[in-house]
Amino acid sequence: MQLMMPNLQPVMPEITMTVLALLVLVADLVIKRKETIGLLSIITAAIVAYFLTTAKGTAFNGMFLSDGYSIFFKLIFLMNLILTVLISVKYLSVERVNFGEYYSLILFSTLGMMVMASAGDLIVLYLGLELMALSTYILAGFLRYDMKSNEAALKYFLLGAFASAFLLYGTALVYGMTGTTDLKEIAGYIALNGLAQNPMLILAMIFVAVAFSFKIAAVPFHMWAPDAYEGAPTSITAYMSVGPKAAGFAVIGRVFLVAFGGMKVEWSAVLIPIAILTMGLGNIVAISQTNIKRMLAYSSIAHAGYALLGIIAGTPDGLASVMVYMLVYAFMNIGAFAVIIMLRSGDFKGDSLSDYEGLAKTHPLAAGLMLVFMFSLTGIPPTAGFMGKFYLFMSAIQAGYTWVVLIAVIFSAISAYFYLRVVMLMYMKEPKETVALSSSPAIGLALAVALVGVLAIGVVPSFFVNFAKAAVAGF
Amino acid sequence: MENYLLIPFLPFAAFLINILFGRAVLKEKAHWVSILAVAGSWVVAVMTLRDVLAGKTLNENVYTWILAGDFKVSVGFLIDQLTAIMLIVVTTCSTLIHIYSVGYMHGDNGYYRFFSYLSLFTFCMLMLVMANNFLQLYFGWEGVGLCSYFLIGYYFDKKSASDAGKKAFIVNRFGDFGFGLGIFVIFLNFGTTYYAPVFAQAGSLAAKSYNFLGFDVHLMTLISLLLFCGSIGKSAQMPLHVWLPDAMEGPTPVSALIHAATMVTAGVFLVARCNPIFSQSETALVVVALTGAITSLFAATIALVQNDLKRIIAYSTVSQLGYMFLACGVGAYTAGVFHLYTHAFFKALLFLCAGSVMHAMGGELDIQKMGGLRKYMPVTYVTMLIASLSIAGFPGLAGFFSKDEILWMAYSGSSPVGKIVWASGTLVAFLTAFYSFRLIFLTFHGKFRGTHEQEHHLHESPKAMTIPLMLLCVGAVAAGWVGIPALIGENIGIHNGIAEFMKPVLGHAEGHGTHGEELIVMAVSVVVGFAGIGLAWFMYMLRPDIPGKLTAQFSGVHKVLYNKYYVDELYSAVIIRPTIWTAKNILIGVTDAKVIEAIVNGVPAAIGGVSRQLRKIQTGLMHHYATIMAMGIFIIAALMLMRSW
Amino acid sequence: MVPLNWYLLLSAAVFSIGVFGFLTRRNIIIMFMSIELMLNAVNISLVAFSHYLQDLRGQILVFFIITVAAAEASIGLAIIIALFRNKNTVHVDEMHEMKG
Amino acid sequence: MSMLPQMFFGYFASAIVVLSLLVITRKNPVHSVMWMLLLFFHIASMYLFLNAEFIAAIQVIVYAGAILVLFLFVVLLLNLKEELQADRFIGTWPAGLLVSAAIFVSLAAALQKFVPGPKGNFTIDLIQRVTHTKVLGQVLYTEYLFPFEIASLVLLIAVIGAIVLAKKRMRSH
Amino acid sequence: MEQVMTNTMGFPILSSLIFLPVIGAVVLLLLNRTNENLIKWVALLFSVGTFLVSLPLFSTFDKTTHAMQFVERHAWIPSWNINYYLGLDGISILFVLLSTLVAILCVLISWNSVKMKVKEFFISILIVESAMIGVFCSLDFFLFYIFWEAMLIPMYLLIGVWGGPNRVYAAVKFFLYTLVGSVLMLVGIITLYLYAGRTFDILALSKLILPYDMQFWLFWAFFAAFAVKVPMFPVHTWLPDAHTEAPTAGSVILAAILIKMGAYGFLRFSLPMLPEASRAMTPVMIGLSVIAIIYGGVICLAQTDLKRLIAYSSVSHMGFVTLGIFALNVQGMEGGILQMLNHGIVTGGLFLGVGAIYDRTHTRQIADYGGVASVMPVYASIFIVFTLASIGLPATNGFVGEFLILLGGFKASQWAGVLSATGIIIGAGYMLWLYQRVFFMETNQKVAGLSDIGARELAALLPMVVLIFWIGVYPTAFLGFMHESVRHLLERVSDGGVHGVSVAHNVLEILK
Repeated sequence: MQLMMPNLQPVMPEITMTVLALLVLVADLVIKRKETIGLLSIITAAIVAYFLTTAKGTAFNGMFLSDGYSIFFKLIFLMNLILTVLISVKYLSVERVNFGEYYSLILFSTLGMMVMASAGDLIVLYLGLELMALSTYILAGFLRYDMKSNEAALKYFLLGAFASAFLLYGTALVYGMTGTTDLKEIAGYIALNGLAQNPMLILAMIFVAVAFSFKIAAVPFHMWAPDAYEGAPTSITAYMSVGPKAAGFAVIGRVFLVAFGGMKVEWSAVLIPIAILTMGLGNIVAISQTNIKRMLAYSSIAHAGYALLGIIAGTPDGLASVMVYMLVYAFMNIGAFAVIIMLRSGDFKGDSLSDYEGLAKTHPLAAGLMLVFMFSLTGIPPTAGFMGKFYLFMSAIQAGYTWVVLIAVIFSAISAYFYLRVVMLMYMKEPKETVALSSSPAIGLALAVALVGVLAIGVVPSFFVNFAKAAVAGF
Repeated sequence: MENYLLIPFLPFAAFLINILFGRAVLKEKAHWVSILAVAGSWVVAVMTLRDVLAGKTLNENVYTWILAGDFKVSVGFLIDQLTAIMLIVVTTCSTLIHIYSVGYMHGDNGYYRFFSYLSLFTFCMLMLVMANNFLQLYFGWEGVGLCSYFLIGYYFDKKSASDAGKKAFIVNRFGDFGFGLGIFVIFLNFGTTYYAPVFAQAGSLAAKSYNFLGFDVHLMTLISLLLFCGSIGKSAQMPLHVWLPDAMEGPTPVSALIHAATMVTAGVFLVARCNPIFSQSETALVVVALTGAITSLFAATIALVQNDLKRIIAYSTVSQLGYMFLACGVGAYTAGVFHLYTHAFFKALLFLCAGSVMHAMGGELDIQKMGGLRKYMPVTYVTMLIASLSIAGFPGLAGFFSKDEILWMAYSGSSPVGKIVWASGTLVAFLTAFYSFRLIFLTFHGKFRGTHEQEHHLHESPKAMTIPLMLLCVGAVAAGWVGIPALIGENIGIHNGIAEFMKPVLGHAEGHGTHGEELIVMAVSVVVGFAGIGLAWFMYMLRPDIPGKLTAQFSGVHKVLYNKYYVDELYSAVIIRPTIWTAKNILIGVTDAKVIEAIVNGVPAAIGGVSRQLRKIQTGLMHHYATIMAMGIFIIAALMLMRSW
Repeated sequence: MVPLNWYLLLSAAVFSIGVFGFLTRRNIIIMFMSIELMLNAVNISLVAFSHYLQDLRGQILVFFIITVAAAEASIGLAIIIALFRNKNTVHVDEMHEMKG
Repeated sequence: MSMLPQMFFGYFASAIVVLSLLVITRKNPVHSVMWMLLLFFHIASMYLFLNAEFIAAIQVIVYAGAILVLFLFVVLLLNLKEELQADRFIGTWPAGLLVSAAIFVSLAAALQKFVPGPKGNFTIDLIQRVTHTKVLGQVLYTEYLFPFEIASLVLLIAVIGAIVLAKKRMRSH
Repeated sequence: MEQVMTNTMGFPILSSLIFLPVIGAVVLLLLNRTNENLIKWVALLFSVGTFLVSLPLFSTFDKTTHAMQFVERHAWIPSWNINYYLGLDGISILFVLLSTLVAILCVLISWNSVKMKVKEFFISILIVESAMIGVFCSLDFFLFYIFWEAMLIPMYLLIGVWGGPNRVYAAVKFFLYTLVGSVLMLVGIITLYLYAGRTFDILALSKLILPYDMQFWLFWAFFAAFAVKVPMFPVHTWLPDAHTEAPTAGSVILAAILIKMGAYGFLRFSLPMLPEASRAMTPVMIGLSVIAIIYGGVICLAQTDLKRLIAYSSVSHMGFVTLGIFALNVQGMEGGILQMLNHGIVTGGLFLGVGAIYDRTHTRQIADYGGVASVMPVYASIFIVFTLASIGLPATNGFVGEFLILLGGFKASQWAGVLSATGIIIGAGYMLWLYQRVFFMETNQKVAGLSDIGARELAALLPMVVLIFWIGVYPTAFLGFMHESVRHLLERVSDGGVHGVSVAHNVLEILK
């Protein structure tokens, strides 16, 4: 047997990421100013993004697929990474946990997501998922002296491990029935042997679906999300609400449309109720929240429900719409969290809804930005949130799921109620106490990027839509 | 005739000047603008009448007002015999009353406002009579109603005045409701709203029936009755007469001009104008005649017992308007218009005299508190006496001729209800004479019954007021001479000028009686007139104790009459209060609050409730989370397995 | 030969016992051990598949699962220690700082 | 064929089930760890039956040797005395029992429809000829190089994580 | 492309109209918030500028064609075949002009009454203006929806931030009510888009022949959005709250423009795109309109709050509008469109007027007024003009509109015509009663000594007065714009064979 150098071009971004992440880890030992580490992480992301442009292709016998689909998602992850780092820099020192490992963990976590997005094999998928998840568990518990953070990490970790076990069990069963773990081969074998209706395979599919539903926080596998989001450091909440969710959708798209492509009838029967429950519960429970992070957690659950519509549609357009939506969601959600983070200062928690009363009077700019993000989350034009939802709904309707969309729009209208409440508190109430903003140029930059993203996609979505469509074309 | 546009637009210009500059610039000189304008109109109107007498008529569109599909209507003018008469009536009365007002309104702080309203009114009234289509008629119709509203509520800080104005407007709207529907039906059947083509087609459509709200009805009857609804409102006929007595809250010149001489007669004008339509429907005519007869009788009975000077005259107006409708209803449009024309003079005169009395009495209106004014204000007394004689049908005066014409036409005409309405008309003639002279006797004769202070203040009115009185008095005496009936005229070689004149427009109603009968009818009316005067003299001059005794003896009847048959109360109980009650208790209280808002607020509240319940699932305890996850897995698995087994 | 299904049934049984332990134990450490049980159940079926299908992928996956399990254990136990330091308990029903 | 394999399977399977139950029902966590140790040995033995010697080895080395020892350390860090006083199960344990039983039933039911996949090239003969470790190694380092590298990162993360979370360190600044 | 006439103005006039206010808003955003005078003047400058730019529309519009004019078309989102496609026809042009005018008046009337967050206020006003113009100009359904929804944001703020005591409730209610309707329409829009082969082009969609079932469902989906905006009975209850609590400028915008958008939606979308369903649904629509007319009117009789009364009167008046539109004949439709304009002017004027006096007394209770005519004669005389126009006195614009509507309504259904005509009586009742209670009778202590309106307020009110008489006396100047477009629309609605409108049949259809 002869050792051959595999074609590494497609994996270059991941390799770069690994190397640079390790460098950041080492740099932490020598650099005292942790802001510099943050800067290094951003540079890392930028370099990786550069390598992404030339990374098309397949490697490791189809185990690693660097197609347009994965590249699009990787861009979302990198954007998520950059924005998260930008909003973290100041926040970490406010929370007094300014450690360099934070950045390398985020980098590794992002690497895990990138692997997930590119996985062409269930084994790779599993490892990517665990790399992402384990890093995120640690990040969620990063505030070691904070009870809530501990609890968040514990709940996230244990339930995550529980869900992973199901994923593995499902994977094992799929392997046992098809003799392979390669997604394309699975699809081929199922089609060839007419296994689509096989109860055991359906059970396996359900187990896999459950694990992914857990990652995207879909009902009833969402239970961890509110607690983890509330307890985790705010920057990580922002990160978690976008990154792992997007990664979850990346693998759902890949696994369900490729590996289980022949079982669409079966898995849509599973996913449609899940999607409806997710939208319903997320939006409805969010109404009675008093903690903004928790509210956004439920909102994030709800948004997963919307995005599932694109998967359910199961068409290239549907997939593209999920991708666009995840990008949009990254901008608007991290934007919102950036504002939340600014309110955290000294001993002031700033995560209660009532802390937002009168913000428009004391900090009109921050309030204005929050307003834009809230309306975007609601899905009011001309913000990106609307375009994203529009694309999702359109693809779902085209695939014939008008009734599901009808439910979705109703819930979307209900969601206006709690997003508007934030706006209402900021603009229509008098400030109770003066809130000092812990702003920094980095957060400013993050907000600017988020704002531009929200407005640009809202006004000229064409570029992103075309990009997503082209990306899906090579799927 | 070429300058006909000046007739309405001179007053309109005056209105604009007054309303824009009156308050700041003109102030107490505001009347000059209005008087000059309306006098100018009068001059042009007289010239126009001359042209019409010479046989010229005019029907001209000025510009297209509304155009929508096949619906087209212009601002256009029709000047024919009927218009010409009306122009004279309106401009004459208006001019005189403008002049009168200079004295009457002197010193009022809304002086400019008063004159601008008067000018606006004159404009609208002239637009009404000069219209050549129904919609412009409607424009003038509502316009005069508006001015009436403003002028009745002229003393707007008085609640009663503003109430009265509002009431007048709204009650009129009830009539206009039918009027508007009438216009719709006309348009939908004739395809136009211009008089000329409508009247031209009326004959050919006479037999047509029309499905209205699911009922097949005779088209001409329907149109006539709907239009007549408007007349009922505007001319204060039963059952929409309630606004007119209240309208006396306005300054007296207004009562004279609007609520006696001109606006209220617009209803009669409408019926006369639409005579080609009305003539096609016997039913409609009977309704018109009976409405007129009943109203005149009804109002006259009320007038018997009222003590308010102006209200008595107001009921008298209602009664006389009933007379005019009675005439139209028996097909004698000319007689109706003739009475309209004579009535304008003597009724305006009566009101202006009343105004003069009020002026002297310091605003007092209760005739029980007057008496013996004859010696203080001789001009007023004489003119008012003549006016009363005229209305009572004293032979030779204006009222005599027109009333006689009506009664004769009713008696001799072909109307199925002719005899009945004649009888009622004759009775009304008696009552009219009675209450008119009750008024005269109580006001001007006997001893003064007011306060000492008032007595001290009594004086004749200024020239600006008395001169119009005298001029109108000429009219009250002589206006009827243009319509001397053939019976008398033949002997002295005078034609019934007005009948001849109006014939092209209103046709000619033929009486079917002998000269003998005509003579009897005339004699009866004269006799009852004198009887009424005599009775009044007996009761209020000779035996002033009788009215009190009668009141005591027939207290029930008196009460009903005094309270105007409780019509206002009836409306309040049947229409106004139930409507507002419904609005408050059903629409706001139930439909809006308990149904729609209950859903609108209830659904979010329910969602909020569900939200608060659902959040309890999130117990914070991890094993619950895990159990729910596992349960979810099992449920999905079970369902899917059952599905695919 | 032992039928493949027997192994699968065993695996299912162990997996379910793991689930049961995870759902019912108060002690977080035992819960964690239940997860290890579940993973082992998966491993049993994977190795069985691998054997019966004459394919090594299953065993490769087992190899990775064990690796990840080790990593998971270190992180999980670290979290438990951090929590124990703050709260001085390892009972899951005492962790309800956040709810609703 | 003899019944021997079935009998061996019967023993190990029942032992595994019983040991599993013991693991999750012991009040004393130390006992649980100990039962688990025994359980892992049984599982490793079962792997041997399935021609997976290497896997059996790492099952013992990694699981029993490393992971369980880690568990033991942690268990010993905690307060055992209190633990022995406390309730073993949460109040709603019947629900858990029901759900897990239900899952087992569904799994068992679905198992009837199980259809094994295609047979591959790694026959028992081949493995026995080349030896299991070598075969596995060859596949792992060629075909599965990529996941292998990622697995290394996972372990790295574990190290960092343990340090970040468990090491006593002052707050920054 | 015989349906469109490209813009020959030499510059993109419609885009300028849409974006001038946005530029104004951006300029305001950059200004220092402490310099309130400058902010006001800049806002005024931009609103007047927009108005001036809009005037050429009025003079150069070609009334002899139903074609879309001043058309601009650029690809916007090519992947979804969405275009930035603007144009005006006889139905929409008047509303653009009204929007630009109303914006100026809103700036003027808010000059002193807005005391806090001045900058944000004027930014909101300008953005609303831009969205309003956009709604009326859009020839792309998607673009329309963007403007339609975008308007909610500034309106929500206008009501909620600068409104009355119960403003938050009103703002949220307004937002949610309209949003629920809109999202249902969105589903309809997408369905239509996909059916039509992925096009949002309004003109193309208006030529489409859809199966009846689809028309039926789409009709109700669109209804959800438009009826709420109008608002038709029984989805009207947001309006009283929103109107009552909104600041003057907000009420004016709501009354003058925003609720017209619903009726406009029926005209632009429901009728031409779903002709058969529209025809079949006329009994329902006319029925709801008649209920709205009477219901809204009668409820006014029991109101004690000035703004609430006018708000309910809007329900009644908009009932006339929908009656006219769904009469489906020339008179009704032209009357309806004109009445939309009229209602905008009159009710806008009424709210401007109420705002002027509210600034002085800070009470909306009718009982707190009385005798205002004695203290503020100029104001009283302007207000009476609005009152009279509201009750449809001839020579005011209200008459022309209502008369045509009633004529059209009567033509379509005699019962509808007769019942709606009672609205005229009720209207006179509540408006005159209102006027009496506020302006007549003895002077209330609370209004004694108020100063009459000043030049700035007069400047805000006079344009409305002028328009009232202009339209009342020479409506041809306005009706002339719409003849061709209405004719074309009615042809579209009525072609496709003769379908008898049977009430019973359609009621059954709905029950099914």
